[in-house]
Amino acid sequence: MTNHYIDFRNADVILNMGGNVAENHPVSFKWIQAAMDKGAIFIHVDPRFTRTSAKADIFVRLRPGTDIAFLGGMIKYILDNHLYDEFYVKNYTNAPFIVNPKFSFEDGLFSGYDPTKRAYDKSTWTFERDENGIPKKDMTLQDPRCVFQLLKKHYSRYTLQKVSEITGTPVADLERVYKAYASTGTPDKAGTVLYAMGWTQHTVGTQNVRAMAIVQDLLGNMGIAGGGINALRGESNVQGSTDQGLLFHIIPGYLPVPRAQWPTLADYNKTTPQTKDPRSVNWWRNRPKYIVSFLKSMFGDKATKENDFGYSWLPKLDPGQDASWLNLFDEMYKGTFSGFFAWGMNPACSSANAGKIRQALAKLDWMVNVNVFNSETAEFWKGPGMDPKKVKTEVFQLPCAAFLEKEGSISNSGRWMQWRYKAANPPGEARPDGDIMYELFKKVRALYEKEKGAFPEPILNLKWDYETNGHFDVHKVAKEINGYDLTTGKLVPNFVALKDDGTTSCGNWIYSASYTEAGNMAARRGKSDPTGLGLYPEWAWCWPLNRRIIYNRASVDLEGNPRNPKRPLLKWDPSAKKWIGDVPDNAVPPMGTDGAYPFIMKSDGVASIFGPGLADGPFPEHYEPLECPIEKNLLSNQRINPVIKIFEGGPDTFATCDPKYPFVCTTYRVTEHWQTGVLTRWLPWLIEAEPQVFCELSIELAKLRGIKNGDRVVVETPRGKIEAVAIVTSRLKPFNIAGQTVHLIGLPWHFGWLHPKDGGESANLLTPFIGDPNTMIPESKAFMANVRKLAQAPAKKSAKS
Amino acid sequence: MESSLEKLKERVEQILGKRPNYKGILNFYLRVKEEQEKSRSHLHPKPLSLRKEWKDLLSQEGFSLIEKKDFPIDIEASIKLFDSLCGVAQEANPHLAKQVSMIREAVRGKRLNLEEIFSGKVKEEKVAEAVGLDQKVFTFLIYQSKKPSIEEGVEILKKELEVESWSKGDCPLCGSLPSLALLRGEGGKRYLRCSYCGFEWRVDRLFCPFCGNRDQGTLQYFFGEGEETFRMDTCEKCHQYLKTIDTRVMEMSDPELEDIATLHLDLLASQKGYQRPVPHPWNP
Amino acid sequence: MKITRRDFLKISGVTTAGTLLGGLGFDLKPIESYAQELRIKGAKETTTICCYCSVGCGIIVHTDPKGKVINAEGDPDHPISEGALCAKGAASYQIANNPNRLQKVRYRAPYSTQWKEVSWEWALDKIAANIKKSRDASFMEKNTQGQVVNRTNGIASVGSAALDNEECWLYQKFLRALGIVYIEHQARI
Amino acid sequence: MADKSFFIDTTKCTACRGCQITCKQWNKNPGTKTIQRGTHQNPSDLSASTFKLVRFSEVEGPGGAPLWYFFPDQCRHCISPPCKEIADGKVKGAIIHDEATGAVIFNPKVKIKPEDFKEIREACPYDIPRISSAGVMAKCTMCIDRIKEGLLPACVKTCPTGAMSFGDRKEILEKANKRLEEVKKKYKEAMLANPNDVRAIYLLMDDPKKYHKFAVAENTFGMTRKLALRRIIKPLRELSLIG
Repeated sequence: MTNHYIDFRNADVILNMGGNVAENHPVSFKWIQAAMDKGAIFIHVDPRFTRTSAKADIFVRLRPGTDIAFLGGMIKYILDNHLYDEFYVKNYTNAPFIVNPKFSFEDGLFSGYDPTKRAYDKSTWTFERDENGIPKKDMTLQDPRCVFQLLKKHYSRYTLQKVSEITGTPVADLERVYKAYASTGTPDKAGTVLYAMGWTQHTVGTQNVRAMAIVQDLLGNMGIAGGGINALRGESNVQGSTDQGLLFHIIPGYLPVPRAQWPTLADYNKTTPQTKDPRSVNWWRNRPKYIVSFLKSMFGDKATKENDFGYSWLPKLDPGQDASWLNLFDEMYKGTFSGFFAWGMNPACSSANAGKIRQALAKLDWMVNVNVFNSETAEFWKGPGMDPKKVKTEVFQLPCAAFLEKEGSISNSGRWMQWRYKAANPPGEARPDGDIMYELFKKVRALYEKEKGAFPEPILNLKWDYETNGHFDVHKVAKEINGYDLTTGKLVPNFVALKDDGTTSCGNWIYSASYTEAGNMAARRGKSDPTGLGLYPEWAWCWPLNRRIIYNRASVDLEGNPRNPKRPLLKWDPSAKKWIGDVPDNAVPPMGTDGAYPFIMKSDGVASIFGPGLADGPFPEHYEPLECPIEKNLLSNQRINPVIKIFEGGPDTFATCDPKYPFVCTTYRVTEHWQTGVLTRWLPWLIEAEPQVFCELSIELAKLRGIKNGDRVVVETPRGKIEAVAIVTSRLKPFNIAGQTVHLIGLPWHFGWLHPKDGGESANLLTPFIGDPNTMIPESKAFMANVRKLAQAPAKKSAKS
Repeated sequence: MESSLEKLKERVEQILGKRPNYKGILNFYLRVKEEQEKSRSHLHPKPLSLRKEWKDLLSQEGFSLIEKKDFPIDIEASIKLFDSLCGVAQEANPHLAKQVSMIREAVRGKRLNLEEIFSGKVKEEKVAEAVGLDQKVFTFLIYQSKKPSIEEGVEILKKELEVESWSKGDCPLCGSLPSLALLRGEGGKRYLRCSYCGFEWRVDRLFCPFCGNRDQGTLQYFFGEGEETFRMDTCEKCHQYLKTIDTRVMEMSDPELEDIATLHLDLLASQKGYQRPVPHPWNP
Repeated sequence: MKITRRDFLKISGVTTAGTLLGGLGFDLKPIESYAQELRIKGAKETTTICCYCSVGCGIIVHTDPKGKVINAEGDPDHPISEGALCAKGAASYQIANNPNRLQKVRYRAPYSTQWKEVSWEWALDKIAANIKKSRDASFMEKNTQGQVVNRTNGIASVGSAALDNEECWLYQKFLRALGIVYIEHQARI
Repeated sequence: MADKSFFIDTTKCTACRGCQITCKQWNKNPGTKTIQRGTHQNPSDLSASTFKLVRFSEVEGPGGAPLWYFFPDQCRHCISPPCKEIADGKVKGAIIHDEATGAVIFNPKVKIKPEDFKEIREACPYDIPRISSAGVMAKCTMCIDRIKEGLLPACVKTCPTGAMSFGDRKEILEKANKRLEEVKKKYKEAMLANPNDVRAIYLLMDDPKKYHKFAVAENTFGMTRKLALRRIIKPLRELSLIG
């Protein structure tokens, strides 16, 4: 989130799209309600009518996987009707920038496409620059090669009629939403968007979010109270676990992971983003300070200038290597790994094409699974279709403490880092995860000390001194993450103090300032709210630098006055030469008084309407899901995203326009359960309320298939089939897609064979093993399936057990 | 007003059904309430003029709006009520009876001038000492006689008060310490109830209002089995306690009544070595 | 708890004189005897943050002196949740009090049809040995192009958004020190 | 003890089902084994072990748009309970009307014949009475054991959104009417369900039938033909009893 949960109340229009906020983030709904009580409009755009829709002022349905068409139409509507915030667009975005004349877009493809590699050469996706290397601009936005005009041209094809044909949303509904949302294009109005996995779990997931970012840039909704792009993330600390670099491509603080083409620290530092524009802060220029301080936190005294601070001890990926989730399990399926940790995860139910994952687990020599309750992953070897006597995998199941049985911090979607105290003792022999990994590493190190082994340096030189009285001490790690001034031994006040000469350490620069000499900031419980906007600067702590709304200097004019005097987030005090309000997104003076552009994490300093960084194009373009109900993309001849990686053979099969799988299927969550259900299916109160897998389908489809409400049905895709109970509902309706009726079915993915015994199987046995080209997040929200009535009711015995 | 007295009677009955041990003191409580109720109907306190500086003092400096002595007291009504309460006390127990006869004697002998006491010219503690009265009993009777006036004052003052940001442990209205905490509302917000004027204000759930301690490790509570509505919040830093009533669990009655009816918890707290910073009004 | 002499006098004063006759002369003996019969339970409140979705609602957990959870409720002082909890948050009490919680380390040997309970010491020793074996066997110093990569190709990890920040950081440190590059978790799916 | 009532504001109900679960806990009713039956409503209906049930109702709104209503169903504790009138004619003491609170209580010590039960259930305009396999009738008790101790009913205590409240009838009626006024600004059809006849007063945003078949009593409140007949002859019966 660029903003935070309480900030919803500052919005005039709230759009929940690609999400189901009332059911999946129930308590945050109170802030939507607070906005509505003050007259805000709440819009829900979704394939299904949910508990969120029941509370919305406007509910509009669209076919899964057509969000870019929907939003592209909104961009066109805003441009055609001149509803954009002109000052904002000219000054705070790259709309005036002149694009490389060789850049082009034709029939669904951007310039530089190589069909054999299924990839783009992005060398033409650049800006024209002057002799000083600064992008050329046309502040009138008239130049046909400027971003603004290219944007206009790109979305000129997204007419209401065309969008309606693709999305299945009636034209009148489109216009209602466009009109309501575009009303926030004036400085005194704020529009916010709340999205979740309904946007990311697509082969165009990143571009779904990008399309909305363009809308927000056009309407001047970024960096303001009540605005922003707000991902409602799925788990309590998925923000934090991402921040801490538990992904193949980033190390803590979003630094790129080292690769083989950067053998030395100097080579790595050459990747530091550059700008020649003196008015661009380009905060990423500090990358060398952060990587060196990170290396010091990894290897302590052993990291010296002479040994490149231990840079060579970090593992390196091959150039271009993608070690993300789908590739990881594909490699596991091929037998690449002998060992595997599933730490607090249940991939046997949570991964796309879970059947493939279950087979892959059987190819390991050993697996360690740490969890609070038993799971389908821990017991995959005795799952359906498995013969334990033929499964070689050695499995260790380690019981861990639950959240209230240990101390530490988590970060919510609003980037608030909140401290949790230990309330209770873990049951039996269960231990906190931190203690487990701390002890385990000590044992590994002891083995390498004793027996040597392959490249022991990183293991032997690792700084691993986070204990007090022989026990793991979470405070010591929290301090390590904040960072130290190694010359004084004191905690650094924040990341501005970090250096690239080895005199500072910092485990994660964006968390620097969270645990300082002044104490543990995440544990704060102060309730003051000086701005009156609900920022609560003394409650817990928020990265970066306790800044509650990111890019907040975009909320002021060139002189530093709030553009919306009703909700002033920041104001420049010219006499004191300082900002008043939120922690400013960099303390430079306002742009009009020799200051800098507001988007400090972008090397050009402005918001990217033209976004050259992504794999699949600088402007979002509609492509059909990999599995889709129509033969042809109604906008171009590129039916699917041209750069997605397709896994072929074995368990990876797909079906498009296959009469065997005629219905669009989507997966989701319900209030009473969470994720694969490991933390909810074992709770009697929750399982009584939502006991079994269901399949929601429309009255029309039910009629077509002869299915009655409550019937047991089979849902199948080329990858698998599961049984479910039909919920025939008016909340789902068929779509009219260019004259063709397209039906939708939906399934929750909270279940698994282990418990309860008659609960049903994971919906992920059905989902396709295909990912977004930028993030590789699987397309679990739009795929093709069949639903039919189960021929025979299951034997009474199994129903009762 | 009658109906509220009825409700109190009903609640007392409920309590006695479970804890008959409280019969004596609760009957006394009801009689006191009855007299106060009667007095309230012909109360004419002098108008309270609120000075602007007071409000500034509150919002800027964190001082309470007024002090105890600033409450306008209807002296005539208080004297009358005092007399009625003496009548009630006389019948309550031998100790009170003896004290009442001593008080009456002193009044007759002009050694005790009630008007001076209620107008704040002399302190009741001093008078009690001079006359040789049980100070606890005498201050109790004086306070209960002033109570309708004080409550009337609170009604007027609380309209002037915006205490959203008041998070301190002492009363924003009169500066006294709390005698009780109440958990209330959908989220279990904690309110402190002033020991003197009965005003209630919202504070954080987890801190000791007496010493400001916020360390969760040293803040605990205890309760009696089957009485989860009442808990005794104890602080290991200052060894004091605050009785807390969870009003989300029960139909609201008079917190003062609940405080009396849980005197056993005060006894237990005292045995555990904790102190009540302001003495229990009905067991001083 | 340190009790000064003065405190002690006060306390004993209350427990002797006070138990017999209250300050207003009421006989408190019956109340005293009620107090002695009452079963007293001690408890403590601890603030934490809900483990489910990413809103970050505050929870107050009530525990008895043995560290057992007796109640969990919304934290009214939390600025986001203001004391509210959804069905899952409200049910989190059942995470702590649940007979199905994993309480023992379990081991499943290759081709075995069942679990065996083992000790932490045994399990961690064996896992450490497995890690070393897999790492040594699959460690790659240079890739096929001859570039230095110093990585362990034979081990992968997924997890976890359910860990605390400090654990996440420690875990990535642990994995990267071992040379593991296949590091993923819920954020990807 | 004063006459008591519930106020159940369905505009605030999010179907979290906290009341449904807490009711079971307090009344020591077993968590029943449920299955998915084509609705999110679970268990399917009130029963001798489910006194409180959140009903989910999907209906068509204006222009075919779906609406989804939530109705936490329970005994209304009628001012003049028809179930009792019938039961009194069958087994004296089977149903007790607590004078102090107004609670209508099924006596757990009294067994009822199936045919008698059928009549009693039919008399209830809200279809509340249920019977256990042992022939004992069961339903919401108003948590009489709790309220006699000054505690709130368990469902009221647990409700996180403030949809449920409980107290003296006069105050509850005031509260309900005040809230109705507010809600009417947004939902013109909003109404209180039989506020003068029951002690569990529901605020509904829309036509009661859209919530639940028995959300509100028909005009002939509680009047089956048999009951009407019984009412006519009742004075005589009572006279004869005295005589």
